[in-house]
Amino acid sequence: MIEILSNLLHNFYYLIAIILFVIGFHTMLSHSNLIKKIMGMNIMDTAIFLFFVSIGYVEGGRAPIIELGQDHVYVNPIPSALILTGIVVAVSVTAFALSLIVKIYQHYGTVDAEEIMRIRSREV
Amino acid sequence: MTALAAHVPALVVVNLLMCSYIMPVLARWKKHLCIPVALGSVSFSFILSIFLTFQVSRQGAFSYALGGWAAPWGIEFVVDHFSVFMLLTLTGVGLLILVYATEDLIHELKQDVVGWYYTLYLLLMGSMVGLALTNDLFNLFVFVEICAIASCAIISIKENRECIEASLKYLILSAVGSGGMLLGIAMIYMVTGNLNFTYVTEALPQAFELYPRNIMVAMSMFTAGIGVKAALFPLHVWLPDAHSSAPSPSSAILSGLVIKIYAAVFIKIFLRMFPWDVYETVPLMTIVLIMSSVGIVVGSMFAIVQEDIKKMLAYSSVAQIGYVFLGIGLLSQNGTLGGILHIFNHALMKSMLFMSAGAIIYSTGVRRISDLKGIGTKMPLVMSVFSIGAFSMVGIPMTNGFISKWYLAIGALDVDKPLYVAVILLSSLLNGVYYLPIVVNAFFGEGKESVTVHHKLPWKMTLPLIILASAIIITGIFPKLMLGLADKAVMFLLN
Amino acid sequence: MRQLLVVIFLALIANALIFTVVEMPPFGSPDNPSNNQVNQRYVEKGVEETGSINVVASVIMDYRAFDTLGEATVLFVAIAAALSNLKAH
Amino acid sequence: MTAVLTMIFQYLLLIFLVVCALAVARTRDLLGAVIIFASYSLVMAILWQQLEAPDVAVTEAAIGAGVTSLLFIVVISKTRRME
Amino acid sequence: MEDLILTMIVRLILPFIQIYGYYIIIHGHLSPGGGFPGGAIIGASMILFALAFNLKEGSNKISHDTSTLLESGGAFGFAALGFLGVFMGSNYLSNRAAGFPLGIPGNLISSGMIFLISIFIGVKVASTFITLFFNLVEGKTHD
Repeated sequence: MIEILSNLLHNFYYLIAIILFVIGFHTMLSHSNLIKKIMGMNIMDTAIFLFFVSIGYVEGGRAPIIELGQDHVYVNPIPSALILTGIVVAVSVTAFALSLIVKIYQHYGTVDAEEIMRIRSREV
Repeated sequence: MTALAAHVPALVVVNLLMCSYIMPVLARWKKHLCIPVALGSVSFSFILSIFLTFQVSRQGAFSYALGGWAAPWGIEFVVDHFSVFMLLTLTGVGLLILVYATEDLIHELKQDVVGWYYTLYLLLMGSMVGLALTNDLFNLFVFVEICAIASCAIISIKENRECIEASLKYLILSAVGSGGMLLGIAMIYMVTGNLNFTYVTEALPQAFELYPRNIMVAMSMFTAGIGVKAALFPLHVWLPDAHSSAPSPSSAILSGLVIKIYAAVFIKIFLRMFPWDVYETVPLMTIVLIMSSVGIVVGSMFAIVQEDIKKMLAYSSVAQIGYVFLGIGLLSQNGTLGGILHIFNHALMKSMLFMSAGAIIYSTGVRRISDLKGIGTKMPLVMSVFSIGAFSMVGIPMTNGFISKWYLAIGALDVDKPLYVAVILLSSLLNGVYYLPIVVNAFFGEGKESVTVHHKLPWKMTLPLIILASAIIITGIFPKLMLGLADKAVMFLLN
Repeated sequence: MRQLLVVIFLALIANALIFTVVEMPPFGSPDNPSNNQVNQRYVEKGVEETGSINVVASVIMDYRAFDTLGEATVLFVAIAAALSNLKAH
Repeated sequence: MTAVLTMIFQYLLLIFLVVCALAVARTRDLLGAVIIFASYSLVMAILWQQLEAPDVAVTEAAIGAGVTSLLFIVVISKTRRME
Repeated sequence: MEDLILTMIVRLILPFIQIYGYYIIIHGHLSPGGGFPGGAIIGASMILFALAFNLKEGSNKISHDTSTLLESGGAFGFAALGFLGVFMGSNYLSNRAAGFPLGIPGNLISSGMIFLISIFIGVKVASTFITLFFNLVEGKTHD
């Protein structure tokens, strides 16, 4: 038990990333407001990014900007490079989803998923 | 020429992407060039795929290092039998759908967004071709995202509130799927230190001993993420709305190709990247089998009660994607062969059925199945093509649907799981229940008020239908054509 | 009812993931499997091979430049999607 | 000593992240939620700076906290502010 | 409804924000940053300008034609740059092998293709965010 707890405390970054992932996922699933859903999606994505970046950290390492002629320990540059791409992907999805939400508001007069379902079932 | 020939794997993707980059400029200043450029770039990719097929059959699988950095350092494309099989399917069917779209879109979309449609179409094609070729996990993720956004966008482009709602639902669910995939990639990278499939495969057995939970979480994340995007049964909730409300060419490409490419990604990750002996300890493939067979039956049952023809076809896609996953889950040579063949066969059938449904809607404006009585005499060509597709869906011999079901059944018997043969037979019966009445009613039914044909079909809409229908018959009578390629693909995957 | 199901489902996921965290490679340790020859080469030879002293820049724009092309394409597809959607109505 | 202090600082920031995420989920006022989300992104950027990934930190501060929040605010101004 | 204090402050700080954005773009290979954050900062500064003054003036600063050209040009330029490698006998998107001069590491003009790609991406990102913002703002609220 104590070993599990100490492991969890040592891997605190991973733990928090997982908790954030679950919070974001919950926001996405259970909120009926569409804008809230997109915020939940962003929280979920940033949680994964935090997880990914903390994989690359090395104890006592420096940021991977090389000082020529010096012998330092540098952190792993690959996760940083991948996450740069990931952030842009997340903002692209967000932008498109928001433009869809604007259109939905114009057509239905609401941004609430349950209300939209009600409007649609009334039509049929 | 010989110098350029080495760069064909990159060219086949980049050509589509570059043509899509210039498409907004063309749509603004040189509108008449949009269609020729789009058609030209897709057919150029088709020619290049044929070239790659010959190259692979001559010299075996080869890889292309992008940026000149060899495998673990850079991104690499691998051209093998499976990827050229996917390439041929994608570019061939995609070209025919594009020919159909050039005429259909004038009727379905506003004039000023047609240019954007071609942009999105080319981006979708480019990302799918990239998915078929790439051998790098993160590159795969980037292409998956392009594919997801582009496929949502070609639904929401229609001016219709159902489309926007369906598109947003699809986008949110596929964002969840992408998140799951990225978490899976993070887990794999964490324990193997590589992103390239080949190197991950090498490092996995050792990693599985040290960190089994990581690998298990990664596997379930990949299954859930790809399952959402490929509409594997309990995760299919977005598909019927999205595929039925979209413009007809979008429905054709979404149902025919996009969900198939995710199945191909599933094959790449689970049959090529993970070593097969993992499945002896992890019951993943059993879960996939159960999900897919329930999907086959339930999807067919939902399709029976639909009144809208496109909605019926969409539910039928839920059932048919189950066949592909059934073939993967059987983990036998013939089963995998059947699954891979069904990717090609269903791409032909479903895109043709959606296009003929679109042609019916284009000329008569009728969407309800009960109103289609007696349409066979008005539109004999479209309805006979539709009948060929329907027969192939049911799996009547002489059509290609029969071939893939045959191999799936043999594969199920090979690994001693006769239950799944029963599932296949039951589903063929159910397919017959909802497809054959349409055909019978169309030719022999007497409608109360007969349907009127408003528009005559232009040749650009009938030509793809005829080509696809004859392809279904030809590959049904001479199965050796695609079977040879698919067989080599399976042999490659088994290694 | 639906809320309860969602909470149970999320609790299961969280449980599985947190138990994974316990077994993960320790945070920040230089002996982790992710610190292998790939990133050593990037750090050691990156300056010489790409001429950029920021290794992250040399990874995203040279070693893995195709990812960045894909990333630019994602931005492009996002704007094409948003504009086609906003202009269509 | 400084190492311990940095560690405590990082752990506090991580807990702050969880609090922010919960607040985003609970707040009924969408504009408030966006502002909390922007501060969440900024704290995330600081953490990435702590993890020696300055490139990601700069990008997150510019795109995650800046542009994303801007887009959210535009959309909220065009729709409803309360949930 | 132009606010005097707001417009004055924006006039004062706008050049600095823009210079910071350009700095981040062109120093992408020397310091943290690169095309993406730099482009986002420039885009955000233009949006700030548009918000502080009336929206009309801001959207006039960059017309639809220009933004279309910039977006397509940024991405197309990047993809076309890769073909130089093909013609120089190396693979697509290669840097040193394609004959780009690497220069002395640490100098501003160095690292060949990385420098050029940063600029293309900066242009693309900035124009993308500006276009997205204005299109979201301009769309009619009610039919």
